[in-house]
This record gives sequence, C-alpha cells and structure tokens, in this order.
Amino acid sequence: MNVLAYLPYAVSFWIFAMGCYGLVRCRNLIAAVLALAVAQSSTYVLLLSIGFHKQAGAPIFSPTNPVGSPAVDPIVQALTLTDIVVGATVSALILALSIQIHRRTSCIDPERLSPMSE
Amino acid sequence: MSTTFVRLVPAFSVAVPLMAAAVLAPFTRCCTRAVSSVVTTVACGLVLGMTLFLLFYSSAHGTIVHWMGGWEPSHGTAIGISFAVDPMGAGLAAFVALLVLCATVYTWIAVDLVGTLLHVLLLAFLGAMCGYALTGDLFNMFVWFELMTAAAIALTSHKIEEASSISGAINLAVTNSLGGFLVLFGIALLYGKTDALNLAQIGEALAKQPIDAALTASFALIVCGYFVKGAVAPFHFWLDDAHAVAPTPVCLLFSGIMVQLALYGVARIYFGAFAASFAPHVCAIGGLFLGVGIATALLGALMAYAQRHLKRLLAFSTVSHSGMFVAAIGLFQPGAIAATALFIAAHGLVKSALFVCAGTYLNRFRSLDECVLGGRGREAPANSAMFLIGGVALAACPPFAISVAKAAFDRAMDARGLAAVSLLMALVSAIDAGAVLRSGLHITFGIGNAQDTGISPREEEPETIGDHLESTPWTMLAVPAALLALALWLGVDERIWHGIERAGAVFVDRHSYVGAVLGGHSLPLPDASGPKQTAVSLTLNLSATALAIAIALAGLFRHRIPRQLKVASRPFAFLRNLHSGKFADYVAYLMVGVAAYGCWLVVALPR
Amino acid sequence: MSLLELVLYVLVAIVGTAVVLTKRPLNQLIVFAAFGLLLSTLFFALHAPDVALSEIAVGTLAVPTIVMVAMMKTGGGV
Amino acid sequence: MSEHTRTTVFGASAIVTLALMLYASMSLPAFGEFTGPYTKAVLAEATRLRHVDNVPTAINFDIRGFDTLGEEFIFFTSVAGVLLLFSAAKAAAPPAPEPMEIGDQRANTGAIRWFFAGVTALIAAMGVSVAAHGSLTPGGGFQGGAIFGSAIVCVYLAMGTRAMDVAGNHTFFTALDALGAFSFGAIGVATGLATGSFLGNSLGLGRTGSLVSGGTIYVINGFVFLEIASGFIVLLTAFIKQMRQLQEEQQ
Repeated sequence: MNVLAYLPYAVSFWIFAMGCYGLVRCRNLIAAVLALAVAQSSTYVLLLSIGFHKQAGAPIFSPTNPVGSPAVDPIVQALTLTDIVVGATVSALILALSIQIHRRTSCIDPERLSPMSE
Repeated sequence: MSTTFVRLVPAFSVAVPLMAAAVLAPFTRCCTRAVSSVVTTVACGLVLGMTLFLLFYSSAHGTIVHWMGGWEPSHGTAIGISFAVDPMGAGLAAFVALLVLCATVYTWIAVDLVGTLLHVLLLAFLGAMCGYALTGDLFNMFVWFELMTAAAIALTSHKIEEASSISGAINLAVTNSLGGFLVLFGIALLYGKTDALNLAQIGEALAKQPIDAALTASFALIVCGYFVKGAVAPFHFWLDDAHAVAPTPVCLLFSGIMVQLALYGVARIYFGAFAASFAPHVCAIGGLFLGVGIATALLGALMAYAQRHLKRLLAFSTVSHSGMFVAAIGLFQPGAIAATALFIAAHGLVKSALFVCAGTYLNRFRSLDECVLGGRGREAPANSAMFLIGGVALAACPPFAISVAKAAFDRAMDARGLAAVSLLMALVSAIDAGAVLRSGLHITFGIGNAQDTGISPREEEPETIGDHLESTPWTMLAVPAALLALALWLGVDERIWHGIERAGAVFVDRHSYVGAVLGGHSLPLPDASGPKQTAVSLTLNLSATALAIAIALAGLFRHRIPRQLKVASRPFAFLRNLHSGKFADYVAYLMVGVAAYGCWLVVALPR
Repeated sequence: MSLLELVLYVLVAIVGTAVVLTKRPLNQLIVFAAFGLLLSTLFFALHAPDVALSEIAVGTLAVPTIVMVAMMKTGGGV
Repeated sequence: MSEHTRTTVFGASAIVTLALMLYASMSLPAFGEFTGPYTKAVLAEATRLRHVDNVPTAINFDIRGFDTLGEEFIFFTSVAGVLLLFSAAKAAAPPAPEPMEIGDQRANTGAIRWFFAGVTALIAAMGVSVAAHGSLTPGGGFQGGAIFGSAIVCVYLAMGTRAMDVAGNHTFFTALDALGAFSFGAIGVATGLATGSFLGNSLGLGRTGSLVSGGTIYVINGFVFLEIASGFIVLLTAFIKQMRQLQEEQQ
C-alpha cells in the first residue's frame, strides 16, 4: 500500500490534535482562539484532500479548460467555503469575549478564570 | 391549497424568522421595546402556525419533500438540498416555535434587550432550529447546527457584567466548536465513502457497501460531535456553566429544546443513512448508547442534587434527562423513539416552566441561591406553587405527560428484557425531581436545613431593567401556567400518544423515507396503537413520585439522618471536582470521550 | 502525489504545530498568518482557487487583524 | 485537575484517537482517486443548466444555495453578537470622554496619507472585481466582500480614527449588512412564490462566459458581497474602536 496516498488525511488529523493540544495547554485566551482556528483548518484540509483528483483541473472552466474536461470535486470546495466563514465568526466572537473578560478582570488566563463553582 | 405552496411552507418557516431578524437588526438604537417585541412575537407566531400546519398536513398526507432551487434528483442522484418533513420533524419544529414564543413573551417585561439585539439573536436561533429539524441534507444540518452555536454563544454572553458569565460563554464556544469540527470530520469521511450529502442518498449508497472502519469512524465522530451539544457524558461539562450565566429565556431554550435537537440529529442521521449498514449490528451501537445514557443520567441526577444554585440544579437535571433520552434512542425501535419524542416534549414543557419560575425568584428576590431564598417563596405563592407542581411533574407523576412517556419507555425496555433499566431510570427521575422539590419546599416553606456547602451566599443582579420587581407580572405567571397545562394536556389526551406512535413508526422506516425523497411518493402514515398506561408502569411512576418526595425531605432534614447512611455523599466531591469550569479540562475530557466511543464502535462493529 | 503537494502537506503539518507551540503572542500571530498563507498555497495546489482566495482574505487578513487588535487591547505581549 | 494530569490524560486519549482515525482513513479512497456520481452530476449540470463557468460559485449560490443562506446568517448573527458584547460593555462602563485624534501621528504626513488612500482604493477595487467576476473566475461575493471590508483597516492607517468613524459608520453599515442578509431570504421567498421552488433560478441565465451569467446567481452574489463587506467593516471598526478606548484610558 502506498503510504503517501494517506498522508494528507494523517496531516489533517495531526493538525486537529495539535489544535486541541493548544487548547489544553493555553494560558492565554487569544492563544486559544488561534489554537481553535488551527484545529478548524484540519477540516478544510480533510475536505479538500478527499475531493482531490489526480489528472484533473480546477472546476472552473474557460477556453483553456473547456467544459467537460476532468475537474476535482467542486462540492467539497463549496463546503470548505462555508466552513471558513464559520471559523472566522467563531474567532471574532471569542475574541470579543476575551476583550470583555480582560475589561472585567485584567486577566486572560483561562486557568484563573472559572465560573463560580459550587 | 395547492401542493406547490404546501411544499414551500417548510422553507418559509426557516426564512421568515431569519428575515425578521434582519429587519430588526438595523434599528438597535431607535426601535422601542414594544415594536421589537411585537415584531418578534408575530414572527414566532407565524412560524408556530406554519409548523403546526406542516405537522397536521404531514400526518394526514405523508412526508412533504421540497428540493431547494428546484434541483430535483437527476437519474436517481440527489443534487440539491432537500427538505423532508415527516410528522416527527414538523412536530419538533412546532415545539421549537412554541418555546421561542414563550421565551419572547418572557422578554416583554423582563430582561434587558440591548436595543433589539436580543430579539435578533432569538429569531436567528429560531430559524436555525427550524432548519435543523426540517432538513434532509447532512451538510445543511451542520450549517444550521453552527448557526445555533453562533447564536447560543452570543445569547449566553448577554449578561456580561460578570467575568464568570463570559467564561461560561467561552466554555460553550470552545466545546461546541470542537463538536462541530467532529461532526464535519464525520461528514467528510462519509462523503469520501459515498459521494453524497443527502441523507436518503447516503443510505442508498451505504446499502450497497460493506461496513468498514471509515464508516464506523464517521458514525463515531458524528455521534460524539452531536453529543457535545446534546450534553451526554463526558461531553456535557459546558452545559451547567452556560446555564448558570445565561438569561432565563435562553436557559429555557437550551434546556427545553437545543440539547434535545442534537439527540434528534443523531437519531435522524442513523435512521436516514446509517441504518442501511448498521441495522444488523444495532445491539452493539445500542449497548454504547445504553451505557453512556445510564452513566449520564446518574451523573446528572447526583450533580443536580448537589447544587443549590437553581439554574445549575435545573441544568444538571437536563443532563440527566439527556442520558435517559440517549438510553431510549439506543433501542433503535419505533416504540422507544415515540416514547423519546413525547418525553422530549413533556420534559421541555416542564423544564421551561421551572426555569421561568426560577427567573421570577431571581427578579423578585435577587437571588438564585436556595439558601438565600429559603422561606421567601411565600411572598410569591403562585410562582412557588407552580415550581412545586413542576417538580412533581418531573418525577413522572400521572397524569402529566412525562408519566405517559415513561410508561412507553418501560414497555420498550421490557420488550428487550431490560426491565432493570426502567427501575434505574425511575430512581434517576426520583433523584432529579427530589432535588427540585427539595429547593421548592425549602424556598416556599423555609423548612429544614438547606445544604451546607460552605459557600457564602451571593447576591445576583435581577434581569429586569432597573430595580427588582415588587410583584410578579402576569406574563411571568402566564408562561409557566400555560406550559404546565400543556404538559398535562399531552398526558391526558389519548390522540397525542396515538399520533406520536405513528410518527415514530414513519421516522424509523428508511425505505419509506428514501421513497419519499428520491422516489417522490409519500406513503400515508401506518396505523399503530398500544396501551397507554399499564398497571406496572403506573405503580412505578407513582412510587418514583413518592421516592422523589422522600429524597427531597431527606435532603432537607439531613442533619437528622444517622451518620451511617450518609456515605452516599462521598462521590459528590469527586464529581464536583470534575466540573472545574475550565475549558482546557473539558477539551481533555472531550478527547477521552472520542477515544472511548471510537474504540467501542470499532471493536464492536465488523471491520 | 506530486512532490509539490507532498512538500506543502509536510510544511502545513509543521507550521500548524509551530503555531500551537510558539509561546510569545505576537510571534504566534505571525506564525499563524504564515500558516494561513501556506494553507492557501496548498489549496491552490489542490485546484481550489476559490477556497484559497477565501483563506487569504480570512486567514491572513481579517482574523489576524482582529486578533492583533484584541492583543493590543488585552496587552497580550504587544 | 492539575495541568500535568490534564496533559497526560489528553495525550493518551489523543494518541488513541489519532490511531483510530488513521486506521479509518485507510478505507477511504486513496488521495487523488476520489470520484463519484454526485461530483459528476454537479459538474455536468452546473454549466449545462446554469451557464456558469465557476462551478463552486454555482454550487454556493444555486445548487446548494440554501447552505449559503445559513452561512450568511451565521455571519450576520456573529456580527450582531459582537455588537451586543461591545454595546453592553459601553452601557456598563463610565461614559467615554470626547474622542480625540490620537496615536496617528505617524500617518499625519500627507504623503503617507495619500499612499494609504491609494492602497485602500486598490484593495477595494480588487474586492469589487473579485466579487463581480464570481461566475467566471475564482472568487465571488464572499471573497470579494472580505477583501473589500478589510480595506477599512487601511482607512484607519491613513486617516486615523476620526475618519474611520465616518467611513465605518456603524448604523449605516449594520443596516447594509442586514439588508444583504434580508435580501437573500427575500429572494428565496420571492422565487419560491414565482417558480414554486425556494431559491429557484428564474431570471435569464445569460450566455456562458459573459459577466452577467447565471440568473439569480448574479443577484445573490451581489447581496452576499454587500453583506460580507459591510459585516467585515462593522466587525473591524468595532474592534478598532475598542483599541481606541484603551488608548484613551491610558492617556
């Protein structure tokens, strides 16, 4: 079995695990946003890697790439586009939350912030 | 009415609230509270009307299918996005609209709206939940799921005066985002195996393939991802942090329906797609669901009993009910699905009523702490009475609908030879309701010693603008009264259970689903009817109620209980330490959960 | 798999790890922007120019900007 | 849980998860071998039925346009959420002093101002172009909107915060953002009533390869551009204003 043929999937899973590791170890909410964004990029990589096809072009036709010529899967690309928007919005929301936390407590270390636990 | 128009109604019931949200958004500064409330209430009412219409129409004429953009399947391949509305989906959407309507009525007087932004977010939340309940496309489901998450994050952080509030929102954001990634991983793997996103299409493709590891992993990832939002152990940790800080109407929606929608998603995806491959191995999957369901139910009930912050207490009770739902879904059998559906509706009504009552305490007496409130409930007698009635209803006391659902659940368990699970779940219900009744009795009559947890009581800001309320406004009494009355009606009216049983039979039938979506022919609903309450389940429910009252009294008079019997309190410390409120811990638990679920499924299913 | 793709995948894995392991916030942000740029190169190589454009606009322009603002606001190492 | 225990627990379970997922991915089609009926059907139908060269655009705004409706409202919701967070903070904080022209000394020289103004215009023009050619070349309303919206950062660099108050007027751009999102939904409802299917493509499709091709795809593309561009402007100005508040507090 050609190991390289499965490398893209492995890379995607690896990035996801590293993103989660960043969340587990982070001492700064902004680092957590970046770690979450890294974890999210793993989904883009996985989707696009699954839809890729050798010997095919982009799913955008033009006189040099006429209609009907082989193309990689356009659906995963559309899904990834949606996913990128989701990622950006969640980042913006958590950053706004971090700014508010900092305003209240002058601290953005998640270790020292916990909802009053009873 | 023409069929074309009927087929458009599902899409409209998603578009209307979203458009209403967009209409309100620009007028944050200049729109008065009254105008904003009227627009939101009217939009919710419209959606409720449309979804109720869908419920009755699909019950009478079978599944309603609409292809967005007119992209019908070509040569048997689904191209566009389909909405496939069966009675179960339509009923759930109607229930969503009802609860959002209640939440909106609550915001008429209470809760700072921050201009109109709170209503904007509520409407977006409503649109997302409707889309999620009605869609027949795996990725479309994910999109609405993410819209729910985005709205939920913003709604939770509404009360930002306290750092703890934002921290609850961040825990929600991080864990639910990770859950979303897991779902997307699952979708990607499934897409790689089948090249399809339509549920019916995926099912058809899977029917032609053997089970392999990618398929199993995809199922495991989707289940884990949805269980994050569904608050199933060990993914549930965000829930109580979020509930402790969210405004009351938002708590009502989280506990009443959002958590349950995630579980509905798992069942929908299983029966729409995976059942084609996994049906012969349903016991292996059911074992997992039953195991985590029981664990979640016990954990939630014990944690609920250990709380004295009312919203946290109710949140943990939701966790424990989530466990019961998962255990019931794990039977993968029409009767159990119908029982779960009624259970979800009944629990949602009762739990929402309890949350509104708790919100009234907060607004009247500036506290959600059982000890601080002790005895003050007498000043708000109607509210306290409803809180206690809600507690009794939660214990599956007949004739409230939870008892009917529980009876059906017991029958389904009994048919599989799992009567012991019924007993266990009755115990869980009793502990849950015991916790609610304990606080209710203490608040109303001031009897007994409240839990001595060594934490100084905290004063909280009431949600109303300005000062706390001198008397309870009628909307805050009407909402829980209506909800409890509905819960009673669902239990009393014979036709309800009859209809739900038929809806359950349609829900689990993959072939009729495929026929409706890809073949374009909807079958009318089958006829089904079982006995409602048996003597055994009646006894079980009544004894659960009695046990709940006993547990409540035991909690109140624990200083009189002999020391030897107090061993039960030992596990609490350990469990409490697990709920640390730090998302880093929660991410670690999440990974443990994914590994455990994945191992179980990979080992139990053929490779 | 062509050599270009292989190299890009390996780089993405390495730089992704680097983002998480970088300690100083500002450095981390720079590595993150580089990661975005690398990802969009990979997407171009995978014949997904639409996605690559989005990733450039969002991953190296919009998100790093608001992260930078948030860093200045919270004094996170700037 | 101590940090050490947490890392250990996480590491062990992450290794198990990674191993499981790698094992699972072995039964996926090998990299570069993927093909299937859905892909083929979409590639064939998009150009034949919709006269659009850029297939992902056709999928985003037509074939799976309903996903994009949800996506636009995710964006819209989070803009509303960020505004909610920041505006509630404003109510809680003491009233800010009259905004001053501060921290922009570096940008005050004319040459630099003109330079940044030029860059702003260039980026904005690029955004519009990327969006306008969405049905022909890579890009579309979303990418163009994000690029266009990001140009507001250059306005800030060039003219300072005062100019940005005008350029990034919240009420105006929030209204545009909402208008874009609303119109997407309204198009869905209107085409639904006209053609019998929600988001049905009913306008003239145009000639494949021409700028205005694809019927409603082009209209939706425009509204998405409007929404994303103004949404990004609102987001970025909201964040930059927060930064300015910090500077004021420091003074």
